Amino acid sequence: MAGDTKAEDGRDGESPLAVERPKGGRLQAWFADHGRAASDASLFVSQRLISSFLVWLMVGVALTLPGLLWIAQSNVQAINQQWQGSAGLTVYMKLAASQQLIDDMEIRLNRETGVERVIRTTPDQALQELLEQSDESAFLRDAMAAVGSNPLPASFAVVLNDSSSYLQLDALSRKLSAQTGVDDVVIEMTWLERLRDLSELFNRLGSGLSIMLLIAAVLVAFASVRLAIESRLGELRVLALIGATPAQMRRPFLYFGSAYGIGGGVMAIMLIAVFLNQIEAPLQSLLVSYRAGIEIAGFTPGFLLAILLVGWFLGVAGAMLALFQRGGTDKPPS
Amino acid sequence: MAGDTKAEDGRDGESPLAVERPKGGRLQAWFADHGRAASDASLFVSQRLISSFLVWLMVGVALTLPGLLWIAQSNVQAINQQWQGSAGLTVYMKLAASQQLIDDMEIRLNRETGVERVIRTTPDQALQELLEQSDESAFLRDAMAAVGSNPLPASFAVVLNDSSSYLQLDALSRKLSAQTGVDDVVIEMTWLERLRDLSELFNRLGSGLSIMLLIAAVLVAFASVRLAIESRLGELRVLALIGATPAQMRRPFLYFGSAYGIGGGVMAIMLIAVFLNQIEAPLQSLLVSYRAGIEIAGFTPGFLLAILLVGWFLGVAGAMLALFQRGGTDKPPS
Amino acid sequence: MARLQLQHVTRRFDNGQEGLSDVSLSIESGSMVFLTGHSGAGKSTLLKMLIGAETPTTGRVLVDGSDVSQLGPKQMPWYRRQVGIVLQDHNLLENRTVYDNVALPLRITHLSAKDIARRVRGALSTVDLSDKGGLFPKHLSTGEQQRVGIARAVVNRPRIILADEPTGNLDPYLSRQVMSLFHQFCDLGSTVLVASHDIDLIKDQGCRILHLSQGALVQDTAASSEVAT
Amino acid sequence: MARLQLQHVTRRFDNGQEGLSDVSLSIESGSMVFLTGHSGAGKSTLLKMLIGAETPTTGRVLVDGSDVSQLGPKQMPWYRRQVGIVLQDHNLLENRTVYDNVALPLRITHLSAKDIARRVRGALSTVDLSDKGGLFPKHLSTGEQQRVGIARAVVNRPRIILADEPTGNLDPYLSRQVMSLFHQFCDLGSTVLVASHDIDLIKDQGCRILHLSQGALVQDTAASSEVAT
Ligand SMILES: Nc1ncnc2c1ncn2[C@@H]1O[C@H](COP(=O)(O)OP(=O)(O)OP(=O)(O)O)[C@@H](O)[C@H]1O
Ligand SMILES: Nc1ncnc2c1ncn2[C@@H]1O[C@H](COP(=O)(O)OP(=O)(O)OP(=O)(O)O)[C@@H](O)[C@H]1O
Ligand SMILES: [Mg+2]
Ligand SMILES: [Mg+2]
Repeated sequence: MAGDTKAEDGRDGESPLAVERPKGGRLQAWFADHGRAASDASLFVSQRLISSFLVWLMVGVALTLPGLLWIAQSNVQAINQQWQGSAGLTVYMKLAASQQLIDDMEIRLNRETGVERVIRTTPDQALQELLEQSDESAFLRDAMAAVGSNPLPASFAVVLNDSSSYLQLDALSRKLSAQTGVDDVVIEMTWLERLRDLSELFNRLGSGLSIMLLIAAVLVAFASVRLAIESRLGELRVLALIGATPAQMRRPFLYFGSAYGIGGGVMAIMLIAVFLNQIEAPLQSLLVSYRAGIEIAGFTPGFLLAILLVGWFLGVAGAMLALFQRGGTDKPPS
Repeated sequence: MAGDTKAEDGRDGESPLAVERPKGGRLQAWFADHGRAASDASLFVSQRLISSFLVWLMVGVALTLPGLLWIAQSNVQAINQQWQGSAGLTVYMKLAASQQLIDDMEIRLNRETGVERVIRTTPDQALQELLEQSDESAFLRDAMAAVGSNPLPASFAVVLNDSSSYLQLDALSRKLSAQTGVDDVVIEMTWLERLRDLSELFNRLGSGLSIMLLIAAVLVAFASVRLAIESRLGELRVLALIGATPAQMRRPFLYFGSAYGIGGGVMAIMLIAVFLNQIEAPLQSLLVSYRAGIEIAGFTPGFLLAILLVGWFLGVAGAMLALFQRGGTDKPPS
Repeated sequence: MARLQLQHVTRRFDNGQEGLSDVSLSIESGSMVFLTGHSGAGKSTLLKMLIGAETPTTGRVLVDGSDVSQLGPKQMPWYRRQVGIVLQDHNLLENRTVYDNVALPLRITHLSAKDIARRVRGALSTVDLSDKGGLFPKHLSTGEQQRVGIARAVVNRPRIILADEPTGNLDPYLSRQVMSLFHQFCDLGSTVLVASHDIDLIKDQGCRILHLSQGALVQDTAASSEVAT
Repeated sequence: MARLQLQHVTRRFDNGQEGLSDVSLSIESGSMVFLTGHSGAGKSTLLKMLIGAETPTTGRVLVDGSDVSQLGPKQMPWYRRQVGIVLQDHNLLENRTVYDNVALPLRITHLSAKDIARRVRGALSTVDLSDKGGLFPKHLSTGEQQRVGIARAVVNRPRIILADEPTGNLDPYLSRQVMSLFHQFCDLGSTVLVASHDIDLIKDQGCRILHLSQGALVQDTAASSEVAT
């Protein structure tokens, strides 16, 4: 046959039993192998653009949900803090308290740890507010004038800073109550109570959702990567037979996993960005009505990097799992 | 060889070319075929319990999220209504208004459509409340006594029932303002405003999430069913060659899809139940603090049936898609 | 009872290669004919035409006068149930036992379980595999897999038998047994077309031999005469 | 240069079937030996033992004195690179071209692209497939696929060639060419073991013939003598 002579050509004098040594060093061979696996993977992915896109979309959607949850929770925390920031007490002075005592109290309050801001309300200001609240202010004003003295006490609104806990608030309240000249200390509780409920809701919702979404993300990523590389798993048997090392057999799958995982991460980032953009306006308006103007927190470069890393990890883990499910790399083919 | 005589046996006198006719009617054959496909599917599923469980879990998680979203949205609607129910107006009568006019107004308000409850506050009660708000009530009381007349007007808190909209509230407010003896009508706006923001947030969140979750559910269901039946798709070529009809080839896949889809639906129902159970307590407490005690709505038999049906549909659709992706049932094998 | 005809059949593949070029032939109903030719001559392509798994680029493939490539999705399954086919790769379902593989063509025709069992056992014993019915294909040797494929092709007592290298993995003794099985079916009226490269085996059968070369029919040796080598 | 030995090798499968029973044999380095026997005799099982794809239930499989089943995951790949194997099912990678399939064993040894191209072209022309390098396996006839497998087995100039029915789908002319290819490698020092049922072809080669029957070695015919039928 035509090849008989050519076969001799091809052998160019070497013994057919000469053991092949990699040209160049080990490192060079290693790089060459990686290069081949990477280009093989990109070829494989680009030849199946539609199904690769579906894999990216699936992994992306799977990552989007935990990502959004994370952003939601970090924002709730931020809101928590803002709300705690606006928590505080009102210190009502005795009517009999002297101006000196009131001034001392203001200084004292300002020195108290954890206090953000102290707003003093003089009896006149208090009366003014009362009159504004009532619809018959003229009458009331007349009444006050007749009495000849302002029946309202001086008071201080004390705003605590972000880090102060409810316990601190309570302790401060009790300490202040004991001061001379202080009639009453009222803790502004409503927001705190709501906040506690809301936090608990978010926590329960969060842990339930987190677990489910994480399971979903892992399963979806694994399943879709597995599906995408399924057709390649049959090669393992042949590769093992011709003497490929386990590392050589794993390599293309690591690249497939990376390609699908990182692609999914990019997709997730795009989805999250679009989503946040959509809800930013109504969220802002809601938060403003809660007196807590706030930026959406958490969509930081670190977060994006984390999404990419998680995607990459899931993709590679999915590929490895598929690989080892298929009987490992060094199992003898049958 | 041993079989030569047996082959003759097996033929028991018939011509080998006799065309085979189903014993029994067409319907019986059809049932037999379905029975075979169903038992084949249950065998296939039960032989791979772990991977079947994974498929159920994936489809289940995929269905859980849109299911929860649906429940959340139907509950937000319920809360909307409750909040609208607690919305209302306060009608302040003129100080000069006669007792007769005030009584008439109370009767009139009670007759107004959409009004749930009318709470009358006499000037004395109003003064009492004002005094309670102030810490120096004794002084204030003395002042009032000195003036000799109560500067506060009678007022009515009007609570509208659940179904009344903001527009109705507004119309009512304008109508009442025009009445004789009415000084001012104040709409309690705060909740309404918050509600509007919250609704909008939920809507945007909802439509974004809905789209993503639906895409995710469909993709996940398809991908996992496809993955599960992948190994069986190779049979199509052989089955086509030996003369199986397209319907016969499709049938096992319909059963696989059903088994995985309905199983996923059951899993979703379990997950949703656990989840709702987890968040019920904190949610109750939150809603109570919003003055709107409420049961979690939406977890009805109809909802459960819908989840099962959607799961079943997705499973079957996934199987069919996989089938037709593989070149359809009547494409000639190559 | 089934006359096979090719009229000027050409099959050109996507890459321009011609699998068959202008092949015309006619095989009488109830006859047994061999198809030979070197590797890549087009034997498998020709057999696939007859089962509707390949369609001619030009020309017509007729079975009992009707065009196979014109059969609709409703008729094709019914036609294929009349044909027993042995492919070159064994084509067994991996997750069914040997027994179930052989039973497949009977199951889709709604025979009673008793009839199926009797026929499958008969077919398996015909190819010397009575004791392997419960095994899965991957536990068989290649020759055994090939014989399962042969059993599946004949279990339905087909009007037409198309066999592509049915003895490629069989020893001379088993090869002769398979040939005699085909002869039996031929005697009962089936039309049998066997593609094979085993010239010695073919010559012994004394049947008509069609020679393909590079897609063309180059020689047609009548029954019971010697083939020129 | 590579001596193959089996010492009391038995292979019992999970279902109790014995693929090989107490087989002892020794094949000299640089010799060419045929393995024959009826379908299911254990030929493939024996070849798989030598490549480490089957492990003996009892007994030892030695290559140049070292036990194949004792090779660790590090050593096995290096051993397998010295062996060219042709399996009964073709084992080509479906989504690589013929050229890339044949190049596989060279790629994993980090040869330069130029050397690879030269060798692959040489191997393909040896099996008469120079013009099919760019095609995918599914576009080849079965015999052509088998020849690609042969080209892949020899492209690496292996010290040991194990071939399982390499000519099952080849016509007599090509079969003889493949045999002469193996002879060339044998002459250059490779140890060649070919399983085949084609008695006529085997007899012509004048090599030692091992006869298996139901897993046992029943006959060992020395080189250049006639086999008893
Ligand atoms: N899908 C395809 N695309 C391109 N070429 C093809 C295709 N299928 C077959 N061929 C080519 O058509 C020719 C005939 O193939 P066929 O399988 O009919 O040969 P054969 O006679 O059966 O050979 P063998 O004895 O090796 O089985 C071969 O050269 C093959 O390469
Ligand atoms: N994994 C397995 N489990 C059970 N039995 C097996 C298994 N593998 C092979 N066998 C049996 O072992 C016997 C020997 O098989 P082997 O493949 O070695 O035969 P062979 O000589 O190559 O036959 P052929 O010529 O048909 O290829 C056969 O009877 C086969 O059924
Ligand atoms: Mg062929
Ligand atoms: Mg074998």
